[in-house]
Amino acid sequence: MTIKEQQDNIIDEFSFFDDWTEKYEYIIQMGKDLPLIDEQYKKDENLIRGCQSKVWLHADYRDGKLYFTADSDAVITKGLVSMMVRVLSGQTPKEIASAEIYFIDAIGLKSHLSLTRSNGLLSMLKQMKMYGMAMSGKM
Amino acid sequence: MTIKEQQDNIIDEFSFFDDWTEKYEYIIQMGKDLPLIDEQYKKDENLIRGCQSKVWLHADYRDGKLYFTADSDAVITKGLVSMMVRVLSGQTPKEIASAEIYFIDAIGLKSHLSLTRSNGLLSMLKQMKMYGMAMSGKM
Amino acid sequence: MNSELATAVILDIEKIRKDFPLLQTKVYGKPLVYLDNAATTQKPFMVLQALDDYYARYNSNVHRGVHYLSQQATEAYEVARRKVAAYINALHEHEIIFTKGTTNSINLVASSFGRKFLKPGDEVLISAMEHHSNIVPWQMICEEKGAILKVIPINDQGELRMERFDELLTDKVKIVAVTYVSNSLGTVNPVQEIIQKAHAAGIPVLLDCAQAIQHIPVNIQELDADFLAFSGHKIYGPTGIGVLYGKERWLDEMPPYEGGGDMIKNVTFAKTTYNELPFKFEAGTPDIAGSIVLGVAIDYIQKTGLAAIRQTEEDVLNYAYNRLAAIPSLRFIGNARQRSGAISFLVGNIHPFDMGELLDKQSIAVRTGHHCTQPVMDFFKIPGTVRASFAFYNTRPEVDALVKGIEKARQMLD
Amino acid sequence: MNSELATAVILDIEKIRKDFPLLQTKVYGKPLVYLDNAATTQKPFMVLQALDDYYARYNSNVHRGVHYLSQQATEAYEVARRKVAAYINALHEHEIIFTKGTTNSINLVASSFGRKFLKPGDEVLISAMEHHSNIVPWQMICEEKGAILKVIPINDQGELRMERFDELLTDKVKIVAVTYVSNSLGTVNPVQEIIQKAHAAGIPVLLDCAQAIQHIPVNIQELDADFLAFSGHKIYGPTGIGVLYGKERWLDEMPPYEGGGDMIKNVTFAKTTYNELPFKFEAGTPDIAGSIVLGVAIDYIQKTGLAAIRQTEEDVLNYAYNRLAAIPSLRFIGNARQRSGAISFLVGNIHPFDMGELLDKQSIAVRTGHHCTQPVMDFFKIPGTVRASFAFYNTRPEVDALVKGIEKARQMLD
Ligand SMILES: Cc1ncc(COP(=O)(O)O)c(C=O)c1O
Ligand SMILES: Cc1ncc(COP(=O)(O)O)c(C=O)c1O
Repeated sequence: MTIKEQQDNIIDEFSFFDDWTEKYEYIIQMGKDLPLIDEQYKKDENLIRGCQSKVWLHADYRDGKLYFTADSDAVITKGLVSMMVRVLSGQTPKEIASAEIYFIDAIGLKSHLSLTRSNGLLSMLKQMKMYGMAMSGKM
Repeated sequence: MTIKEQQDNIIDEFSFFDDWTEKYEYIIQMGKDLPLIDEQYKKDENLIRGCQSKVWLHADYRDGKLYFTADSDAVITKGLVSMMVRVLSGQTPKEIASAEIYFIDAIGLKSHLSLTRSNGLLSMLKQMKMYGMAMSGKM
Repeated sequence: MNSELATAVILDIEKIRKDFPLLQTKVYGKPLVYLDNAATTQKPFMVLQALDDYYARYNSNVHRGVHYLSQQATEAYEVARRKVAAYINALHEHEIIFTKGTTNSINLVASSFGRKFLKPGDEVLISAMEHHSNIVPWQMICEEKGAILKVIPINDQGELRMERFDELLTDKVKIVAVTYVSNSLGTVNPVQEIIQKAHAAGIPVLLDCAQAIQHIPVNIQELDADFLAFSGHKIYGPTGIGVLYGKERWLDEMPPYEGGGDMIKNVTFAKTTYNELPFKFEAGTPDIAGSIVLGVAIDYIQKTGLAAIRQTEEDVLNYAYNRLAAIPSLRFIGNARQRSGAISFLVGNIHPFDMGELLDKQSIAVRTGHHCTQPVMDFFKIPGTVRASFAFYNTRPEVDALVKGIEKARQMLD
Repeated sequence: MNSELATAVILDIEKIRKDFPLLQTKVYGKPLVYLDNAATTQKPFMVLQALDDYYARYNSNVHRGVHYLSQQATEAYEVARRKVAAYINALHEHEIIFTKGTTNSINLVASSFGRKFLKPGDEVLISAMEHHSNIVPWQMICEEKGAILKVIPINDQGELRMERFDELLTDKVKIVAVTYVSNSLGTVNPVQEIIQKAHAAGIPVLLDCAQAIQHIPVNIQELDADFLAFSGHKIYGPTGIGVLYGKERWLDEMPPYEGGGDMIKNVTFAKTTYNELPFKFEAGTPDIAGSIVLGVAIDYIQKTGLAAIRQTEEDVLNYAYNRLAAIPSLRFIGNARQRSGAISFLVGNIHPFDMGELLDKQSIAVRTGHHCTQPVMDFFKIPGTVRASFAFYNTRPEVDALVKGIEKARQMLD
């Protein structure tokens, strides 16, 4: 699936929710479901410090593709992080580097990618794109 | 004449003027009439530097009274300076130190004694009162 | 919390709320519950009107103008200074310096006092509950001057450990800089005692009043603090304006902070002489509108009555404290005997950011995070807190909404 | 004066004037003739409305808030930064720092750049026509660092002596700081040439654009200046807000100026790390309303068109110059070939203060005095000048009123 298809799927899933409660409960569930990152990678060098919540991000490069695992100390952020991983993980560096991420906005969580810098999600996206750029030799 | 009487006289004189032009022409005339200060006293130590115009002030103490001479480089200020000298010169230090100067305000030239500090008149008044205080041993 | 003011009348809050246009706002279709007053306060209509009035009727540059508008603006600007002086009962008007805000005021003192009085090995004494704005400026000047920053620790209640203060107050200390009220813990510090002890040792004290000036009567001559800083936007006035009060004797001795128009008497390339107070510390065109309108915000407070404001706030604060205390697994961060303005808490293992977001969705505005007091968070080993902070326009039903909102968020997150 | 813009259309001034509430004011019962625009400009209705709108609808502290209002305010604040960046065509948004005004911007650079790059014996090169705000900050840092302030002299026309500039531009010079347009003489300086020559020698240039930004299109990438400073209140925006543009590479290298909230990444008592640009230089709660509304003032200019504004101003300025030149015994102070905004003059032996006062009584607002450029007054050996300064809302009949007013004052004073 392309990055675009992944995002459109998520937007589809969210279109079934009637109110913010259901939407957030879903995100929270996603946040709780799985530890997204191997404990050994949950170290300071993988830490992306936002103003409010922490995000850990680990990248693996295999067969021309980037695979991400991640985690956060805030559960809503973690839910969003897991969606971000779902969208970008397993894509080529080039696609990641040039990806336009619109699903956060579309599902009504714009502030997480806005200038308020109140959590680590924006920084995480930047970091993912950095990996993408680095690996596709664009930097 | 007391300081109060001198001020009331000036206010009386000004009450005859119908418009600002006549009033200012009178002040300008007073400003032009006489060199108010002996050239030898027009030196830096007697200079009161306002933000806009300069004022020179010289004080003589004789027979328990203070006598002022003064000058300014701006003619309207000079007119006001000459009125200020008329009001305060020849009075006792004590009376000068405690004098309430209201005629400038009453004849509609309030800004010259206000916080705009745009000329030397306010500083001159302060300096005159300083002399008064110094001489009446109040300081 | 305090009860000394039991005599003052509680305000008619519904009437008061009509004075504040923003409080009528809806967020996500529901009435806004604004509990972020420690970050910034809302403005009464009088303040908006005064801003408009200034720009529509007498906007002009101050101090150097002979023309009518300039005189009007200058007069209004200096009247504002007098209002501030009267509000804190300063001895002299020229002890009031208009700045950009608390941060700017403290930087001015740290830089200017520090440059004049700090030598290598000297100490600056602050506390563990200071806002970054009362930490970083001192770190910067200490580093420059080779001086050392010392810190009065806090206890588990979030109170200053005064026995440690006594020990730290050696003759190496050149200035004490502490906050009157903590913005993240709500603690009211024993500033009277701090000032008395510091003065007994000949040491001046700066009070950060950013969270005090809108809640507690501050009489600077009684308190006898040497410097005092606050922000206009936290006291119902505009953003971009603040106040530094400094005792004449210190301000006279201190070198100017910034150079430019208005702060000089005479400029030549060979030698520049500085203007007298307060202008020596007000370089450049000041925030004329901001200063005038801060004066109007103070008028509003005076009209309403600070005693009544305080009583009203105590009432809602006590109510909030008691209702929050009843929420299972809620723990307060900061539990000082003397509290003002803010209540910080955490619920179970819920991340404050998650709580804040779910409260926001219920149109309740609280602040989450470290509140620019990271060392406090480090002390309590927490990532941040949820902070509800109150003004006299907050109501008991708003507290009820907060409690209900927390319960809902807890159910969703647990 | 300039004529390169002859293609732009002259604005319909009567229509424009309706946008400015203050221009409808009467002074002493007569319509105000406001010719003090170099001191501060009047504000269009849009600006007043945006101020009101901010405080009534979304006033909130920025950057750290999760709640709706805080996000709105933050968004609007950052949009304002983008508008400023676009207005001067900055490469990066984060090269725009919001300050209190030109004076504050220049002090920031003098202090922060100076602390990092100035050593004893180094030189700072300014000009003889600088505003005190571009003199005193450099005097202060030079004194602190043992550096030397050098001055490009002016000629009798009030123009920079560029041959002397070439000589003064030695490799001792660490920074050149000059004004684009002189506020007391109206001279437009050859800043392109200055920047090119300085850069050829590897020396950065600060441009004081306080009197340029509202009159002349400034494309920072073309000009290639390293720093640029201006004030909101001189460009139809509010008091208390200003801008510093700095090239990323310099801002990155410079230490922070003030410490406090928002400018840090991490604070412990042991070590504090600073935030990235632009926040590193924006300590404390910024002037949120001021910044947003400065953005709206820029919208107003963009909507009106800077080319049309300039053309309109040139027209009234030329007309004023010619009419004033015809007044017997009037002499211009500053007679540069390139002029913008202001005309300074003296009439016979009349003290400028006397002239200013009698013009004020005729409801004509001009500025008199040294205009914070004392060295210029010393050069011309005069106590000050009378300065009429123009905006695009000034009309030819206003110029006629000025000329008539001068004539009347001359008769009274002579
Ligand atoms: C050329 C110039 N530079 C600097 C300034 C200082 O601007 P502000 O007072 O807004 O800081 C002015 C304003 O008078 C100016 O004209
Ligand atoms: C205790 C305290 N000090 C200082 C500040 C800084 O104030 P400002 O950001 O208005 O400069 C604040 C504001 O959050 C505060 O609460």
